[in-house]
Amino acid sequence: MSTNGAARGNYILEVEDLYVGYYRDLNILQGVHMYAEKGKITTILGANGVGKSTLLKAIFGFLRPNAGDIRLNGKSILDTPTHKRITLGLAYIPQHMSIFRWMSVEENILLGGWTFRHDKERLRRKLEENFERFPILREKRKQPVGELSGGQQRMVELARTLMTDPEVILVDEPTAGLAKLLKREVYQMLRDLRDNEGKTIVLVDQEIRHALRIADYVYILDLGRNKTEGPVEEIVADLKKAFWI
Amino acid sequence: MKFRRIYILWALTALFLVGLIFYPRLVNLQPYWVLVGMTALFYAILASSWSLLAGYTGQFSFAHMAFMGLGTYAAGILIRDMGFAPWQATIGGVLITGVVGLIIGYLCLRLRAVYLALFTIAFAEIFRLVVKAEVKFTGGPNGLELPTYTFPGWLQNLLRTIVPFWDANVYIPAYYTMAFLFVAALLFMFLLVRSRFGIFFRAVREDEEAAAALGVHVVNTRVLAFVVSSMIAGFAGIVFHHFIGLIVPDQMQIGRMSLIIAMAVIGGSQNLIGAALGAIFIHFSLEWLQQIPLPTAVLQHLLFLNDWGFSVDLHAGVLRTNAWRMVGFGLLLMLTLRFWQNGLISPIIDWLARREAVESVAQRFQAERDMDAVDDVQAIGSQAEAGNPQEPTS
Amino acid sequence: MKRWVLLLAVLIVASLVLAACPQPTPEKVIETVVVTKEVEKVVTKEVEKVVTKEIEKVITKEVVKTVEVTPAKGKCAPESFDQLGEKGVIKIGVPVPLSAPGSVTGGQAMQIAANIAVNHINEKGGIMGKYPVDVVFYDTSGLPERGRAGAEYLITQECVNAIAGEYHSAAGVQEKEVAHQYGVLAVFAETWNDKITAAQYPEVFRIAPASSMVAQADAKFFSDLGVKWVAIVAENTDYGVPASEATKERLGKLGIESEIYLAEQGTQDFSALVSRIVQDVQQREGKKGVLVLITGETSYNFEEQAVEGGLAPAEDLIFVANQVAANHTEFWSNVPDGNYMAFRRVGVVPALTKDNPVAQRFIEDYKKATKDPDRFPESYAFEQYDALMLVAAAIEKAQSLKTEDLIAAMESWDSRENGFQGAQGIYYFLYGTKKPVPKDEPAWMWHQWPDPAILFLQYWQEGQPVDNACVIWPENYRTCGTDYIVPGTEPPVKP
Amino acid sequence: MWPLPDVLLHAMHFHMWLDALFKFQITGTYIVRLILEGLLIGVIYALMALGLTLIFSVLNIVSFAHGEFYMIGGYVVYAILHHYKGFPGLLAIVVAALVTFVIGAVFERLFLQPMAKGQVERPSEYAILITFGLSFFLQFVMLGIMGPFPKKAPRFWSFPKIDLGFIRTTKTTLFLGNIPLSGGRIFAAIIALLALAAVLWFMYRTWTGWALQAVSQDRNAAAVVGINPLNMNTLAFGMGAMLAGLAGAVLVTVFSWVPWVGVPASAKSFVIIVLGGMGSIPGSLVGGLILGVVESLGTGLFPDPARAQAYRDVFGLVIFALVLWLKPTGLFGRKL
Repeated sequence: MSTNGAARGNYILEVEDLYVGYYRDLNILQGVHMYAEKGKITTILGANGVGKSTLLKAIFGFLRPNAGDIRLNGKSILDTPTHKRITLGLAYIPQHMSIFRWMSVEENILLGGWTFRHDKERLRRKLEENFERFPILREKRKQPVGELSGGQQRMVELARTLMTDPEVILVDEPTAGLAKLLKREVYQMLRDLRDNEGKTIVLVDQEIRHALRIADYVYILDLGRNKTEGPVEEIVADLKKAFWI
Repeated sequence: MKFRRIYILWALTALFLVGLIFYPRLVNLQPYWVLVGMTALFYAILASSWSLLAGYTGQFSFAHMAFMGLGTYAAGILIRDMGFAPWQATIGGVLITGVVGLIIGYLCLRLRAVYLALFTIAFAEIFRLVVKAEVKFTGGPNGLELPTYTFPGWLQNLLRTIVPFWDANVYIPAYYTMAFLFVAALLFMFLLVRSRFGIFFRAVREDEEAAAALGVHVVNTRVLAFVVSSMIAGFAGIVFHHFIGLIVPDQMQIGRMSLIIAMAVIGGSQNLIGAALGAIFIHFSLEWLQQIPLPTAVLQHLLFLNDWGFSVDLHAGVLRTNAWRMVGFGLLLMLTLRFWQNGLISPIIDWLARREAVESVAQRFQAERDMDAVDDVQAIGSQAEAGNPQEPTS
Repeated sequence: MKRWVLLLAVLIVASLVLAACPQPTPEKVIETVVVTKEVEKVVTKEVEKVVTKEIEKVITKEVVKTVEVTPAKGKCAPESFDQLGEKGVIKIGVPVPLSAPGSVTGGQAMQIAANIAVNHINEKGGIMGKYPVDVVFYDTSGLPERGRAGAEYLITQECVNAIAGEYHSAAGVQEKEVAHQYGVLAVFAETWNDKITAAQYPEVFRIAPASSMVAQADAKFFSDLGVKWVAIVAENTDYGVPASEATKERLGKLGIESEIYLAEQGTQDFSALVSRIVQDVQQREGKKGVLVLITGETSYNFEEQAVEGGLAPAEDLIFVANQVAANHTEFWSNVPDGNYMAFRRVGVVPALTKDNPVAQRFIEDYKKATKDPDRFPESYAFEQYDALMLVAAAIEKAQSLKTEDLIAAMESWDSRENGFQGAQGIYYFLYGTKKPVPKDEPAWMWHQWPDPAILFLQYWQEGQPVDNACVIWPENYRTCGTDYIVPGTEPPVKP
Repeated sequence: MWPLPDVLLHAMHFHMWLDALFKFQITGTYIVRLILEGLLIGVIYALMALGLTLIFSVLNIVSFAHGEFYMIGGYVVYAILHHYKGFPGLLAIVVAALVTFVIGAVFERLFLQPMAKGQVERPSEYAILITFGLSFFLQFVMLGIMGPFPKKAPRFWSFPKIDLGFIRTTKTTLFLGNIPLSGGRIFAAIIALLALAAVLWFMYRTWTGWALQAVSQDRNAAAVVGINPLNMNTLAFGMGAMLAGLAGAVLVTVFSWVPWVGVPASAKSFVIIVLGGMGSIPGSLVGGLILGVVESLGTGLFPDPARAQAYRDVFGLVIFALVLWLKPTGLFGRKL
């Protein structure tokens, strides 16, 4: 267990000694730390209910920590309200599909640019970028999102998230409830984001195989505390030892 | 022997019962105040039976007054058209209320809290309008007359010996009948919520599916609460209006219903006794607050408001507060809801009645519920402001 | 389980305490009662001579009566002027509706009128020059239960010597019972229900018309104008339903067909009802009539929507608006196209108050009090004022505060010549305790003022003040030379 | 023996129903007239219900105080026109809309925001009771301020004289053939249509409208894209109140105004939103028109004339109860 991971290099998102809970005396996370390196996929693994999602919610501001610090680019963001955090270059894709079912694809994606809605030029440019990234969405731009398939809905969600050009994307179990074929597609999208656009991704997942395949650095949580961490190769080696995979 | 808070509660209960019994004496047998007391008890029964429905099972019925009227009209029509004696009609009226309550209860089963509120408003209004329109059958807006009860001779004599001032004025028998009904109804509801059913009620309210999984028959439990509380309302209405002699459809207006709700909420809708005490408190306050004596200097200043289009109603050094007293209660209702959700009276009762073991279980239960609540999508969305740390809500 | 035992114990103890509570000591009252005059006939038979000797003997018996002395406050009104206390204030109770569901409009107008009456009485120092009057209002909300409570409160708490007022029959019917029970004089101002006086309680008087009287007048009006069919639009209240039925019945007796249309009180939208009436009207032959028995502003709503919906007054359609049409400022701002509407007015019209100084003074003060120079007092305001003036006059006449004396004083006004001059006219009561209602008169004539003016007026110009409107019926009050101003024409001047 | 048949006869009045049925002739013009009248008033109902729909879809609560905003809107116009003679009527309507917006928004901030922040136990029950309390409070405040006398604002608009044969007007009435339509209502309906169009444009064509839609469809996701849901709550409640106030403001010249005028109005709004499907904008439009027509036809065709108008409100409420019971999602389900 290494507590001075801060020495490792160029960190964009730093979480230190975090205590978070839904109830004042009952902390789900008890002194968790997490550091995400720029341009890398940092994956957080752990069993059900150890607080992985809680960590992401805390980072994005849905929950306020009782203690600890969260820094983005070296600055604490604890006092920034949730809906302002997106302007700091942070983005969040929740576990449940978070799209606007009755609005069209185009409107959904445009809403991603809510924070710079008065900048018509930039909106148009980003929309165009997204349609190039996901050509299928251009075809269905006028359709209500509710009518699309699950994978396409994730695509819309991702496109919307990318409107703001976030530096860090927090992704919470992106493939929960998706068909097997689609899962591969989604992970490919995440990989592309890192490789082609240099995004920093914090990925929380249950799908260990897929997640490890694209991860760069791995944290494993156990009951609200850090258990192990390390570059993906080390972790895979450890896991192989432990589980014979 | 160690002093326990519960003793205070018992002392207060005894004091209240003694006060209830001696009330006509306390007000010097003045017919007006005896009548006010009787009416207060009537509202207390309605408020506490409404709290059985709303506070215990979470069904917000706005048709409580309508059920009260339904029973009374049924009894009145049984007497008028079928030649029933008043006491027979009372039983008949209560049974009819029960049957209609059963039907409405079943119809409303699948409805969420808001839809149920809307449905019961619709039912209450339809019933009131129909009663008003069917002049030939119900007497329409003129109301339906009901004969007063006559006690059998032996009972009359017995009551006379127990209550020496039985014949002092016509409202004394009415008051004691109502008081008896009040105690009986509260006792009955109290026993009901302390029994197995009480736990069912709460379970259904907190989480229907979980309750069903535990083997609670959700349908029957909800309907039972609906029927019981409607029947109690009907019973109270029948008895009260037999003594008053007349029921008019305006008695069932939504405005009257909102008064009952205000009474229950300010007293504490989670607690039968709290709701009843709230009703008594509010009814007496409303009577007292009809006019407020103010210093003449203040009154003179108030009169200037009339030039600005206000209607300040003054007479002989007294401010008439017909509208403004209700404004006060409306404000009290909203503040109570916002800051003391359990009402103003019931927390005191709870504090007195609470024992250590119960307390910790309740707290843990609360904690678990709060966690669930936060996972809820809505709660998450609303955390967006992230201004405040999650406050414990207990 | 223990707590239930405790609770039961508490209950038992409480009832025992109650049973043992200081019972009112039965007082032994020794009364000397003259039971009878026993006449003892002693017949002595003497030879050839019968002598009858009557001996009168007064037998005195001691009767021990157990009188329950309870501290109950019954009627507590002072029975004589000495009991009035230092200030010598005579209290009169005024039950009026001041909150929903009662007609607050009526209640407040009556409150204003009552205050004016008090000022007028107290200006000269009060009754008999030294006993000022104070009125005690009670808000009855127009509900029977509140009416009952109100009468109880006024009689037993405020110790009023009389009750004068009330707007709603529903409450009034209950109040009359309480007044009778305690034996307190009650003068009802605006309760039309026949039952109020039909019960024939000695304490109860009424200066408003009984609804049967109004219905009779309506029917006569239509019959005199040769109408063949009448649409009666009534509000669904304790006033509208019986009134519409009574009118229908009386119209039937005069050979006129009619149809009742009830509307929920406070209805705003009458469009469908208007269409329906238009449809019915078009199917009838001959002269038609529309009678509006909706009170208050709701009637303006109906009247305006009727005109807009094509149910306007015409040569063969006589449109009788509700009596609130007499408040011409409100009428014209709400029903701008209501010219040629007729309306019934119970109570006086301005033209009839010109020679009456009492009325003039009241009208002036009423306009001042309502801060509305155009507001002619409504009939209930007149009645409330007069009810209080009547009570005051009765006390003055009786020189006593005893109810029996007051009733006697009221009944002493027994004919028009021998009546009491009020703002509305001369008050008198034909039948009462001394002169029972004859068989051929309806029971409600008991203590009933027999001639409240029931007039029919008609506007003919838009924005016309009510003072200019023509009285078209009955003939003896007529101010223009016609019984109906055909729409589009000017009325001929009265010859 | 119990006189049971008597009771039944009493209850049903069969003879009266049958009598009336045979006496009454129904013509085509009559039906058309009833339907037109129903549509006219239905547009205004729709405006009122649209506000309730908006509140429901964004805040997920039913406001029981909706009718009171309607009442306040009317009173504001009345007070302005009464105190400042010659004040332009349309401007008064705008002021009324602003006033109701502010009252609604302030109430939302003070009493509903704690609920959205999760500081309140049992939020759904709290929402019912707190809005009910608000309705109680506002009614009596206005009773205290305005007094109980009915008020009616003067009409500030009249028809130009037109005569085109089929269409002709008098000062107050528009005649289509021989069907008269009330001028005041036509004016109110035109304003209502303009307001409806404005709201639709706002909801579907502006960023704030999209944000409102977004919050109503997924609060969580709205927060993720940077929309502050709490502000949207306030805006939605304020707008909902404003729409009700607007309906009141245009109707105060048609109907007379008392402090409890909002009670039937809110009952009608409930009927409409349940009929159209809770939270559906097209649903509330269609629901409003349906309710208007049903009430009109019901009153016009009810067999017994004496009770036709008395039952007017019942027709809507019966539909309401049936829809709630049989198809709680309404005609349009949930779609904004």
